[in-house]
Amino acid sequence: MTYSPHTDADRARMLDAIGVASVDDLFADIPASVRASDWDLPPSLSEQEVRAELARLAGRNRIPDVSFLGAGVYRHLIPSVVGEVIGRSEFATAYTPYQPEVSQGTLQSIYEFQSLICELTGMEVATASHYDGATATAEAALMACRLTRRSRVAVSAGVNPDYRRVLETYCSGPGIEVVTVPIDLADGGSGTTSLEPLADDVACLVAAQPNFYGQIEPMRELATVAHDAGAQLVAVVEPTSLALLEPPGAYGADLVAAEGQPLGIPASFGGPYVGLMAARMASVRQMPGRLVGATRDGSGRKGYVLTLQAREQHIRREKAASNICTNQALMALAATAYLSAVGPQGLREVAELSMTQARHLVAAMEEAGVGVRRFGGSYFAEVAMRVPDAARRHAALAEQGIVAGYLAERDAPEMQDTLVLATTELTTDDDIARLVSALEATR
Amino acid sequence: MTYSPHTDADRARMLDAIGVASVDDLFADIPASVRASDWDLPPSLSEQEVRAELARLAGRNRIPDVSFLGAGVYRHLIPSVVGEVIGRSEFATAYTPYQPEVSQGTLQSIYEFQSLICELTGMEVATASHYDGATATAEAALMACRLTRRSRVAVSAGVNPDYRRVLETYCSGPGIEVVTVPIDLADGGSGTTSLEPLADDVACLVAAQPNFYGQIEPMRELATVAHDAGAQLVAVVEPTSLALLEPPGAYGADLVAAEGQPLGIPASFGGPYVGLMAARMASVRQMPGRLVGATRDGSGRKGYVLTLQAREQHIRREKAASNICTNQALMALAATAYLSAVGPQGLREVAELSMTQARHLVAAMEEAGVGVRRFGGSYFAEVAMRVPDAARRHAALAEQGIVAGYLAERDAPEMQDTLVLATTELTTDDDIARLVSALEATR
Amino acid sequence: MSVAEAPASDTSGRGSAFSGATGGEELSIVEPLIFERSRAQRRAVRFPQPSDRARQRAAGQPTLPASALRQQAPRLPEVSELEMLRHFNRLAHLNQAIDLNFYPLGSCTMKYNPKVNEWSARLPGLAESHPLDPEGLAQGSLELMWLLAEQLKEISGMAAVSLQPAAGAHGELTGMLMTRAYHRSRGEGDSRTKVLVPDSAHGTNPATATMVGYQTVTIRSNERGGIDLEALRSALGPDVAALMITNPSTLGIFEDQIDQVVAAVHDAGAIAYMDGANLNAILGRFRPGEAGFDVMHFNLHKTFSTPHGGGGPGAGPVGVSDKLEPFLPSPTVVLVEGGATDVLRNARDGRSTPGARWTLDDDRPDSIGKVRSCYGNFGMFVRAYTYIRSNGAEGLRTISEDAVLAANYLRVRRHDVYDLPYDRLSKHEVVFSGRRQKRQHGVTTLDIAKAILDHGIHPPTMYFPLIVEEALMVEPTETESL
Amino acid sequence: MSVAEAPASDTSGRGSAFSGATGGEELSIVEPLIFERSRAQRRAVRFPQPSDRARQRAAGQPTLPASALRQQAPRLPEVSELEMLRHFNRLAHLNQAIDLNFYPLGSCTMKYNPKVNEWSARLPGLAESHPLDPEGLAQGSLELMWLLAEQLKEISGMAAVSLQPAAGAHGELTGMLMTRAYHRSRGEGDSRTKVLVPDSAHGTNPATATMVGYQTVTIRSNERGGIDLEALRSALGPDVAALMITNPSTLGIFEDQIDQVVAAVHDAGAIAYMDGANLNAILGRFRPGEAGFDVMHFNLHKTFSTPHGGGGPGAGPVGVSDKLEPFLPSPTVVLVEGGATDVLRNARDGRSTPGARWTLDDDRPDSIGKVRSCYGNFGMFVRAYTYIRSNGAEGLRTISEDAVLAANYLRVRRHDVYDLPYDRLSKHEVVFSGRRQKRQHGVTTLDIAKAILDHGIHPPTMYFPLIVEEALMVEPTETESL
Ligand SMILES: Cc1ncc(COP(=O)(O)O)c(C=O)c1O
Ligand SMILES: Cc1ncc(COP(=O)(O)O)c(C=O)c1O
Repeated sequence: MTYSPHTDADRARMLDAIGVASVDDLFADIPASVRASDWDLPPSLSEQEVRAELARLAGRNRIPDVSFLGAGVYRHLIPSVVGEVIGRSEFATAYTPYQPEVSQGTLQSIYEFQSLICELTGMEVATASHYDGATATAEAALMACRLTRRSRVAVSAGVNPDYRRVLETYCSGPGIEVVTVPIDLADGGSGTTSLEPLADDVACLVAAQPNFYGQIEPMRELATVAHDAGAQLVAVVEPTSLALLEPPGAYGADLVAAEGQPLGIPASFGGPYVGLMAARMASVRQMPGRLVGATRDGSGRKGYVLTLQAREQHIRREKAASNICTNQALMALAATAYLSAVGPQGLREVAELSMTQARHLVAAMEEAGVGVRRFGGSYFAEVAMRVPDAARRHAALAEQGIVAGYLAERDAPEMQDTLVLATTELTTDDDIARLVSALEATR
Repeated sequence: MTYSPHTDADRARMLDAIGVASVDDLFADIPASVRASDWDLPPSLSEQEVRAELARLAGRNRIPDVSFLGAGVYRHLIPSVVGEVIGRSEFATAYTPYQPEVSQGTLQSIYEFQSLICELTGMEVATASHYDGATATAEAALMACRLTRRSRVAVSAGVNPDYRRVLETYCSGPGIEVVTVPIDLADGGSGTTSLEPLADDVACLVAAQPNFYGQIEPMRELATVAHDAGAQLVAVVEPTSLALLEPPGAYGADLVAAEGQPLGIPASFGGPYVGLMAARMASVRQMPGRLVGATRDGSGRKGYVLTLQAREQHIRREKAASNICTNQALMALAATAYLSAVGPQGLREVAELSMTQARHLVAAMEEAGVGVRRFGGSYFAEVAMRVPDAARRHAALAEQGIVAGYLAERDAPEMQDTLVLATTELTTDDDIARLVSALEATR
Repeated sequence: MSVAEAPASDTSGRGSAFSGATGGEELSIVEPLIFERSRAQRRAVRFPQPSDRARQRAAGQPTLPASALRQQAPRLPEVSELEMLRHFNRLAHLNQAIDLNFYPLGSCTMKYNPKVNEWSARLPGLAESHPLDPEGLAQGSLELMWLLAEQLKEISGMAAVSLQPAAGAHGELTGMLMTRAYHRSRGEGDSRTKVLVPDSAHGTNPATATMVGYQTVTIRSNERGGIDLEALRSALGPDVAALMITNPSTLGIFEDQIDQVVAAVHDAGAIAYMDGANLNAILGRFRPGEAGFDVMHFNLHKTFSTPHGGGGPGAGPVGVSDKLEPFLPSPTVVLVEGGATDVLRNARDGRSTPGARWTLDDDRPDSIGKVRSCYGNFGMFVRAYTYIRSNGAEGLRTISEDAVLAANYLRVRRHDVYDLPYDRLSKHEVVFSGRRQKRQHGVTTLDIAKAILDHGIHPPTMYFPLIVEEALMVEPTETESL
Repeated sequence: MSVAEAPASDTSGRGSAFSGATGGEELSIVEPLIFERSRAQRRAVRFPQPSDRARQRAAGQPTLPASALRQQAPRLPEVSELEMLRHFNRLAHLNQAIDLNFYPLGSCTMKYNPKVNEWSARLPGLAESHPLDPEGLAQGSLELMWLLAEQLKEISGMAAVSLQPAAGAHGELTGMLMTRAYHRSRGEGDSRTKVLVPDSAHGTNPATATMVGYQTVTIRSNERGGIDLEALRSALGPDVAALMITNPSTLGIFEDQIDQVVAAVHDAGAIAYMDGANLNAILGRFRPGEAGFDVMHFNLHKTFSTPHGGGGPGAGPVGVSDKLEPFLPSPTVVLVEGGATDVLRNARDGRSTPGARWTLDDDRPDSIGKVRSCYGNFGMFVRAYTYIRSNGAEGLRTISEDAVLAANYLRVRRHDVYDLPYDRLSKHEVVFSGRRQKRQHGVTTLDIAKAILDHGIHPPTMYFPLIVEEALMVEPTETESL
């Protein structure tokens, strides 16, 4: 089956109007030498069959009963009302709002998205939107290079390893070198980024707050380190933490990048998510991606349009700030709906409850003697715990449907026997009790 | 929590405007002697907590892996597009379309619903809508009494037992006597309604096509039996079967009642469903329930309005044809969307595939020696099978998550050791194989 | 659009439906009928073919007798999935709805229908549960129904509740059938033939009385909008089966002599029925059971906020006092293993009770029988249960406080503009009269409604209750902001 | 509304957002900003309080350092759930969308997005699956990705596919990074610095070249709208890294010298990149891999019909020939236990293969690395897989046939009205020119678009491709009926 409405009579009518005998004639422009040979694809399925097939695949995944896995993707409540908003087909089945007369819904909601991200980050301008937190980070670093006209990027080892890999790949394009600024990974150490001075040819310092291990970084000091070298500070942040943590705009960040997934977007095995980016107004002309602005129409009514398009590929082509075109608009709408639904008080409750449960978890693990904090200092809602024989126990618990966080040695060999455990407002006391007793049982 | 938007400041402002000191003053009109004492209800829950509680309850049900249960409620495919339509909040959060200017969506869709039901049934006018098939049947019988000015109702024992019980209850109101017309339940018998003449004070004969045991009734003959007694024929039909079976309008039915659940509505433990009713135009003024008509507005544009409201309780009060007010409009929309999505060809495919699988099932059971058809004659997509020790085996299979249809002796003691098994287009060959081997294993 | 009453004969699109598409000349937002979009052979949803094995095995079995076959396929529309969807989406855009704007339709409690309720109703464990599944597979559904009934008992003060009725009017029917069964059980079935109904009552009340074979006697209201106690007392007698009273009334007024009303009814040996459609105003403030009512119905879809669906579905559970309990519709959900207190405490904490078991009790010899197939509009129970648990004990009280605040606020704010025939405390709604506007300016309530429409707001209920001239019945509910 | 370019400085509502609600005097359909609906203390969604036990245990743990705390809460809107919902519902009503009407935006393949795809994407087993879950818990996700990649290989004739890129442009970036890695591996990394791009190309092509550090050289089109072979040949040389060609092109034309184009590129030692955005026209008719392309991207959201979401998400998988395979982004999904043929056959029949196991292979030393976190826009893979399985081998061919039929039908039907700069067979779309209208009547393409708007239809793409004066680019797709 297809979703084509055409009956054979319709097809005959069209062929007739076109003046060809058969549909094959419409493909006569494909040179014979390169015409497709037959393919081997499965036959069509009716709706009930295709649903059975997808249910089969979904059933081959096992959603853990208890999970402390975060590492950049967090299981938060997605209020039902958020699903209702992004499920509306007027949003879902429209495209890029080039035509403002018939796209005010999309345009205004993007404008609100930008405003919300500015509020959260304390920055002056936010784009809408990037593929994910990793590419937003990479594009922010490239932007810093354009702004400073430098071509080295320093990145803290406390930034999500996936982001660092993407940054490497993006930088390899224009031949920008990426240097890693270490963090103190020693057992009992600070778990935060080194404050050593940077070389003065560095375009930016990329650092994460909280960092990959959940640790609170001294962002103000890192800003000074960056600025002393004439570099920009790119702050990679976790959006729910900004209910409590100082906004990057206040501690001197020049650019902000973030993964928007925690704001009402399901884990969905890695995407679609939404990358957030914010900057100072002075840098706006070097920003990659879409921007919507408020304006007035001929009769003075307020309206919204795509603005500053002269940065974009469809106008500037090879001189564009980025090649990004299709982005993650519907996911930006999810974040907009989420932030509107939870409000300042709700976001604070999310952050506080997530933090409380992280501390509850640490206390419970330490009490039971199944793990101790690896670092000093403070943390947000994810925490690195030293757990003897972590790899084996992590695997054993997975068999029982319990995911004991992220195994740190996957990316950092010096982090053996360390689990990075995330909590959110959905983490129950019971989850913590089950994890602890499962760890006890595998001692 | 509540969904109230009012802050304490809002409340103070309202109290102030009203000129009272506290909200308690607004309840001063409740006599002290009857003021509510304290109640014992659980505390409020946040969205995540209430979802956990509902997930708990849903988890306490077990949806069978394999089910041949029908008995009036059928598990058909509900195309995704049907869910999309009835999920639109412009339909879901509107109410009775008293105000046509802001209700054309609801009104036109009801008009289409009525037209579709007329098409399916071959009748001239259809209402929108009744609580379910049982109450539609009862209201149709009462209507027949009004039309014939008689006060006895004859009902075939082949009508769904639940419908017969509801009919009894409704008839007990105005003191109408219900007499049962037997069906031939003998092993190897016809399984259809007796063609004995009816007494001449009977207002109507209520008979089902197919009947509760899936058997095809001689509706034309039953119409003659009814008409010979000056009575009306109330045909109770299953809507998907009307893709293939003669429409009641063609065999002389005066009134039609049906359960609309098979048309895109989930089983949902018994409701909400939608009752269908159709009649001849000559009887329209005695019809209970809502009707929408086409009209033109002042400037000649087509539009739709509630019509013939002088039958209804809000106009006629104690002289109304029924007390029905809120009905099952959104479920009528589901049926409208369903019939539009499947079309004549799709409905035919549903009916044919359901029938084929019923026959496949019978053959497989007979081949394996686990059951034989109880009746002669033909059947639609539900079939009465004689299975030794049926009650024990039905219970044993249920433990394994296999529901072996409906145990006929629940309602008809003479039907011991009989399972009534339903198939639909969702019944797979594998389902049949699993049922047969489970029955074999419990021999 | 201003519309006249439609010609009675055109209630089906069959006549014109297949005469071809409407011409493309005239541009308008009007959406053609789905039939007009039809084209032969066009398809949306398809189904699989039977397997060869199924076909072979089926071959030996009886087909349908030729005499039972239809001659012509039903002329359902033939459209693509996209055409079908666009059609209904465009129709949707022609509706006003709570989710778009203020919808103060009086007597209908058009408040916000929380989306989490929809989430619950769609849980496959509930939505796919067959009503006749063996009880061992359906304990979750049964527990939910039992819990909801317990909550409704606690909210209303009634001794027992049946969830079976599908709407308010259906609850009325159920209640009045029980009333008759009760009188019959006492040998007064034939002597008590009248039902008293105040003149402000909703049309379903007298219509229900008729359906049960009773004669309606209308009781006039007094000048304060309450029931005229003298008129009531003189109408009461050994021929009266029941009084059906709506409280708060359709005037938005609490019957402040309710204690005397119930006493008078009981003195006459009649049944006191409360139409609980307007419960939204009195949660936690007044419990009909405590005030002596024998039977009442809930409009679950109103008070407990299930979406009204353009005219339904709803749910109309009935609550009864001990004296009517034996007559409740059958079956009822009963807890047969485990203690009620344990179950309630555990459910409060979100836990199942080990060993608890429910069954459907269909062995109720005095029952009026069934009023609906299965057990009622279960999907609405799921939503109402979600709503009650979300709001909780305190939240339910706040609902009524805020609904009453809003109605009174509207009353005082619009007091200067419209006449207020009964200028008393409002409960869920306030009923204005447009008589002054009509007399002084020739502006009718209908004209006012059309003007309200132009603001994108759904007009209030009009010309009801019948005892108010040019009535405008405004129910703001607790979910509209200032 | 006719709008001017917005002032650059106002891209955030912060300035005015909290200055209070817009006055009620002026009636208009314009919806205020969500910030303007805000009122202090108003709430929608709430969260639970931590338990006493959690609070006690947490008490001994470090809090956040005061220096890291924010001084003022972010000024997010404070609205009720109903206000929030109405706001977005009303905004939705200001949009045009495929689900409402014809949306022939050229180059965007705005076809019907089947609702069953959404059903699939919402299956909890998929939607709630964490990307870093242990592989043993995620075999369903891995199998789905593997199957989809196999299908894309079969459709395109490419040797290997990576699903990682999040959109078409991201696929281009990935492809060009691989191109560079390839040349580097041959010691030509520094010498090949140019990328050839036809003048009809989409802006993302040259922009991509720049992001990879290449210099763009524009190749002019010939008078038939194809690439000028002479110009191409003379531009090719040892300094050229690749040709990026869109086929069918943005003119809706199939490059009928494609065999010679690819040969010329290969002769020069360069990489042949195909922008597959317009694959919707050639399914089953042309496979880039068979024609010798080294790398291509798919616009999954276009050809395989995932909803465009007002500007995304999309997905831009890349297919490569064997020679580029080592450079694909890491990780890739590999089947490590069980045979591919078995798995494909079983999946065709809706069955799992006992013992089959997939893993994420991240040990790819020549890989360009990661271009995105995790594995790509998985939710789009679910939809595309559903779509491919629904349509099947035959259906996919029909898609292209009907899409091409529709485009050619439009071409001949509007031929008299508009100029057709390249009057040849159309593929997915047809590009008209409004130059005649402009010259003769002073009516610009923009004016025409506005007139189309008045019919409730979304206008075609305008003023693109750049080489057509007053271009009107119409892509009807296969899902619009006559
Ligand atoms: C006071 C009153 N009683 C009864 C009813 C009937 O309820 P339902 O429409 O649910 O049948 C209504 C409904 O509007 C009502 O307002
Ligand atoms: C021809 C062509 N190439 C590339 C792209 C870029 O794809 P995306 O928007 O998915 O990044 C587009 C998108 O419109 C296109 O039409």
